[in-house]
Amino acid sequence: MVKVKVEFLGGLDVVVNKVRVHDINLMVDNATLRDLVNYICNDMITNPNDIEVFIEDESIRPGIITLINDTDWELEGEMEYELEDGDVISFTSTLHGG
Amino acid sequence: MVKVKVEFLGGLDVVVNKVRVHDINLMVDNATLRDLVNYICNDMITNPNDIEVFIEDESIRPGIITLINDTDWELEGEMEYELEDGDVISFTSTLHGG
Amino acid sequence: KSNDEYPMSLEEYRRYGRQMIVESTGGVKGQLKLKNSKVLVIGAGGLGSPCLPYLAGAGIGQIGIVDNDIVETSNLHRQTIHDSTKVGMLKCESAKQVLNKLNPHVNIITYPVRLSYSNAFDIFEGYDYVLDCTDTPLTRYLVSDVAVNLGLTVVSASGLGTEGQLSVLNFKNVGPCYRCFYPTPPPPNSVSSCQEGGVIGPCIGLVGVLMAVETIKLILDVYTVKNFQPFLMLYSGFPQQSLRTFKMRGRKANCKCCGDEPTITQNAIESGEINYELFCGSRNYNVC
Amino acid sequence: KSNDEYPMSLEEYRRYGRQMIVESTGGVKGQLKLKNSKVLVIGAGGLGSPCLPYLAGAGIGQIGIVDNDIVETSNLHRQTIHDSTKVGMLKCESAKQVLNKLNPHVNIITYPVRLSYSNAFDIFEGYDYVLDCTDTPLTRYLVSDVAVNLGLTVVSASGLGTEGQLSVLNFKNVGPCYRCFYPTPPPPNSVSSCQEGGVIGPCIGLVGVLMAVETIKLILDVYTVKNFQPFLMLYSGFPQQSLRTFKMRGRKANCKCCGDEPTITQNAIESGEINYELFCGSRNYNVC
Ligand SMILES: [Zn+2]
Ligand SMILES: [Zn+2]
Repeated sequence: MVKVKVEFLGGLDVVVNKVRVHDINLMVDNATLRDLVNYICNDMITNPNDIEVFIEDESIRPGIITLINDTDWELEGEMEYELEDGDVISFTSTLHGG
Repeated sequence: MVKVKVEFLGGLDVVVNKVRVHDINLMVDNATLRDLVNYICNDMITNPNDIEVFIEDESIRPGIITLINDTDWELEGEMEYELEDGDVISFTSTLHGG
Repeated sequence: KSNDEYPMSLEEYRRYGRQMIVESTGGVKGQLKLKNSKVLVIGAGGLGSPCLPYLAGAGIGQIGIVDNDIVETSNLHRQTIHDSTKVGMLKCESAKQVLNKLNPHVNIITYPVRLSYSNAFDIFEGYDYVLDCTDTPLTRYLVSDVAVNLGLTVVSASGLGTEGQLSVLNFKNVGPCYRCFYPTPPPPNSVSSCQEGGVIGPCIGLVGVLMAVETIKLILDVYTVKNFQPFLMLYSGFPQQSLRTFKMRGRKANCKCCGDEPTITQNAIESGEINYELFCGSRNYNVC
Repeated sequence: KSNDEYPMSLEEYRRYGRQMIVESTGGVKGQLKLKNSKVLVIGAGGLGSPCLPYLAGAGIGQIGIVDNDIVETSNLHRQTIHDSTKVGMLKCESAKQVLNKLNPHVNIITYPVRLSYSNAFDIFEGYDYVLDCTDTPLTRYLVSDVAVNLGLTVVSASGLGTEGQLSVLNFKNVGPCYRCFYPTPPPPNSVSSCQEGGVIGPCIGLVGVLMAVETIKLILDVYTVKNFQPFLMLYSGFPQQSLRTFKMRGRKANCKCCGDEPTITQNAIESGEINYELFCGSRNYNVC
């Protein structure tokens, strides 16, 4: 089991009942970010139509920045990153208004 | 020994050669904030005339806010607070410009 | 033009539509809170310059501006509500001209006086919120003391160089006041005002915009007695921009102004019994 | 009026004195860097409104403004550089009038055109920095692509609702570009612009002021090739104001624009080979 904090920023909280910050206990051994993303799709996103706002072609949708402890997930191994207790995983959609 | 980070903000870095953030290893057993303040006065402030910018009547000068891990020192025991490894101690003078 | 059934004009709906559709504003209900609010801004300088247009733009019903200073060329790098054609004009009048053109629905009232123990109560009376955009400890104590006595919440901010600070004081008469944070005034020669210290325009400007956001949140009841936590925000512009929020002490029972046995009462202030000049030292602070 | 021996007029020393005495500006040397800089601001809306006066106030030598939109009443709650008397006027001209009055030492050049693949190179040429204050992914890709091809550093920001984002792109031709962050554009219907999404004036305004601070820091060489770390800042206004800085990926070797084998060249862009409309979908984005 791993305890992580998950944040949905930049308006992305629409897919999870407008709650921006969630404390998650993931009941998976050696859980990776992929396990967390699966959990979000299966257990957190209530409206199935919203899954495509979050996922495209089995990865995070283009335009969403994923952060592991405030660091770009590209620098941390992306989907294969192994979660640790206390990690903060943030998803933020890219804003375009000016 | 305890390892803490000390910050001088709001222009208070003038008393420590304009360096805002310092990593300090305090060679004292059960060190308190008072020990750190003594260390700052004795070993960090290079110009003795600057001590009165930082200290008045054996306490932190009025107008300086002291923070222990981003929390007002009043909520944490002030000078008697026992330092722990990794603590961030911040001193900020109060600004008045508008 | 507006009544209970149609609380705003069509022009107002068009003007405020983009902010009314933001969920956190509460739509029409929130817009009416803004329209029915009266906000007093003390100082039309580096903090007031960016703050005032956002307050007026948002549709706050009445905005008072206290400032007896005149526009100087050396202000203009940071006090961008004014301009070179206004040099020599009272800052409060210069700001009023700009705000009247920006949003004619807002009632702008100017007070071209220096805030003092003898005029502060008359000026504050009738306002819902006070914004402290001044630059001397003397005035900061006075603003807080008068606000506590009148039960007003204060948004207090300051800045110098590349840094700034912000706090909400006397929140709904339960949050700490300026004297809770600073029971003893600083020795006069330790205080640097922007007159001498220098300041980067957008750094003090950013803090002024932070004030506008806090004021709108107060009016929209985003903060409640239940969720409000005393805080001090610290902005740094250089070398990296950062905004930190420190958790601060609550209201102090022994505070001379907001505590259980206050001595800094309206009567004590207005009679001149509380000597602010003496209290903060004789150094000449200039508003900037 | 100014020569090598007296690089600025007395009026300029008086005007910029308070910022020149801030140590991080580097005094006269820093002021001359500002005076000799040319900054192009694309969009005089919610971000450009607070950013432009601070750039002009600071004494940047030349500021270009690209915007073919006209002022509407519904803009005024957040686009506070304009006002109700300017409704119907081009935003770039409205902004120019304000900036000329604020600081006559700054050369303001307006481009009342919609930025496109065919005019962007001509407009960008000669500027040192580009500020992306636009509001569509299409324009954001175009601004970044053209800047990379011309070797310009971009300050790119955006905002919606109560939030905003900021990044410095293509820093001195070593930092990542917009395509390094977003190699694949978002599906069009996932993008919300302020036309429909709503925005709180001072929240987008705060991000515009962040841009001004970053621009001044770039000009003053606070960032160097050695110390620059790619970042994305995220501002939230509600419920608590916060500013977070995320550490981002560096320049990507396989980036189609700034990578080792770029296909998005000036020729490919100007010939219309890179179809921005198709690339970002056909949805009609309005600048706001
Ligand atoms: Zn108090
Ligand atoms: Zn790239």
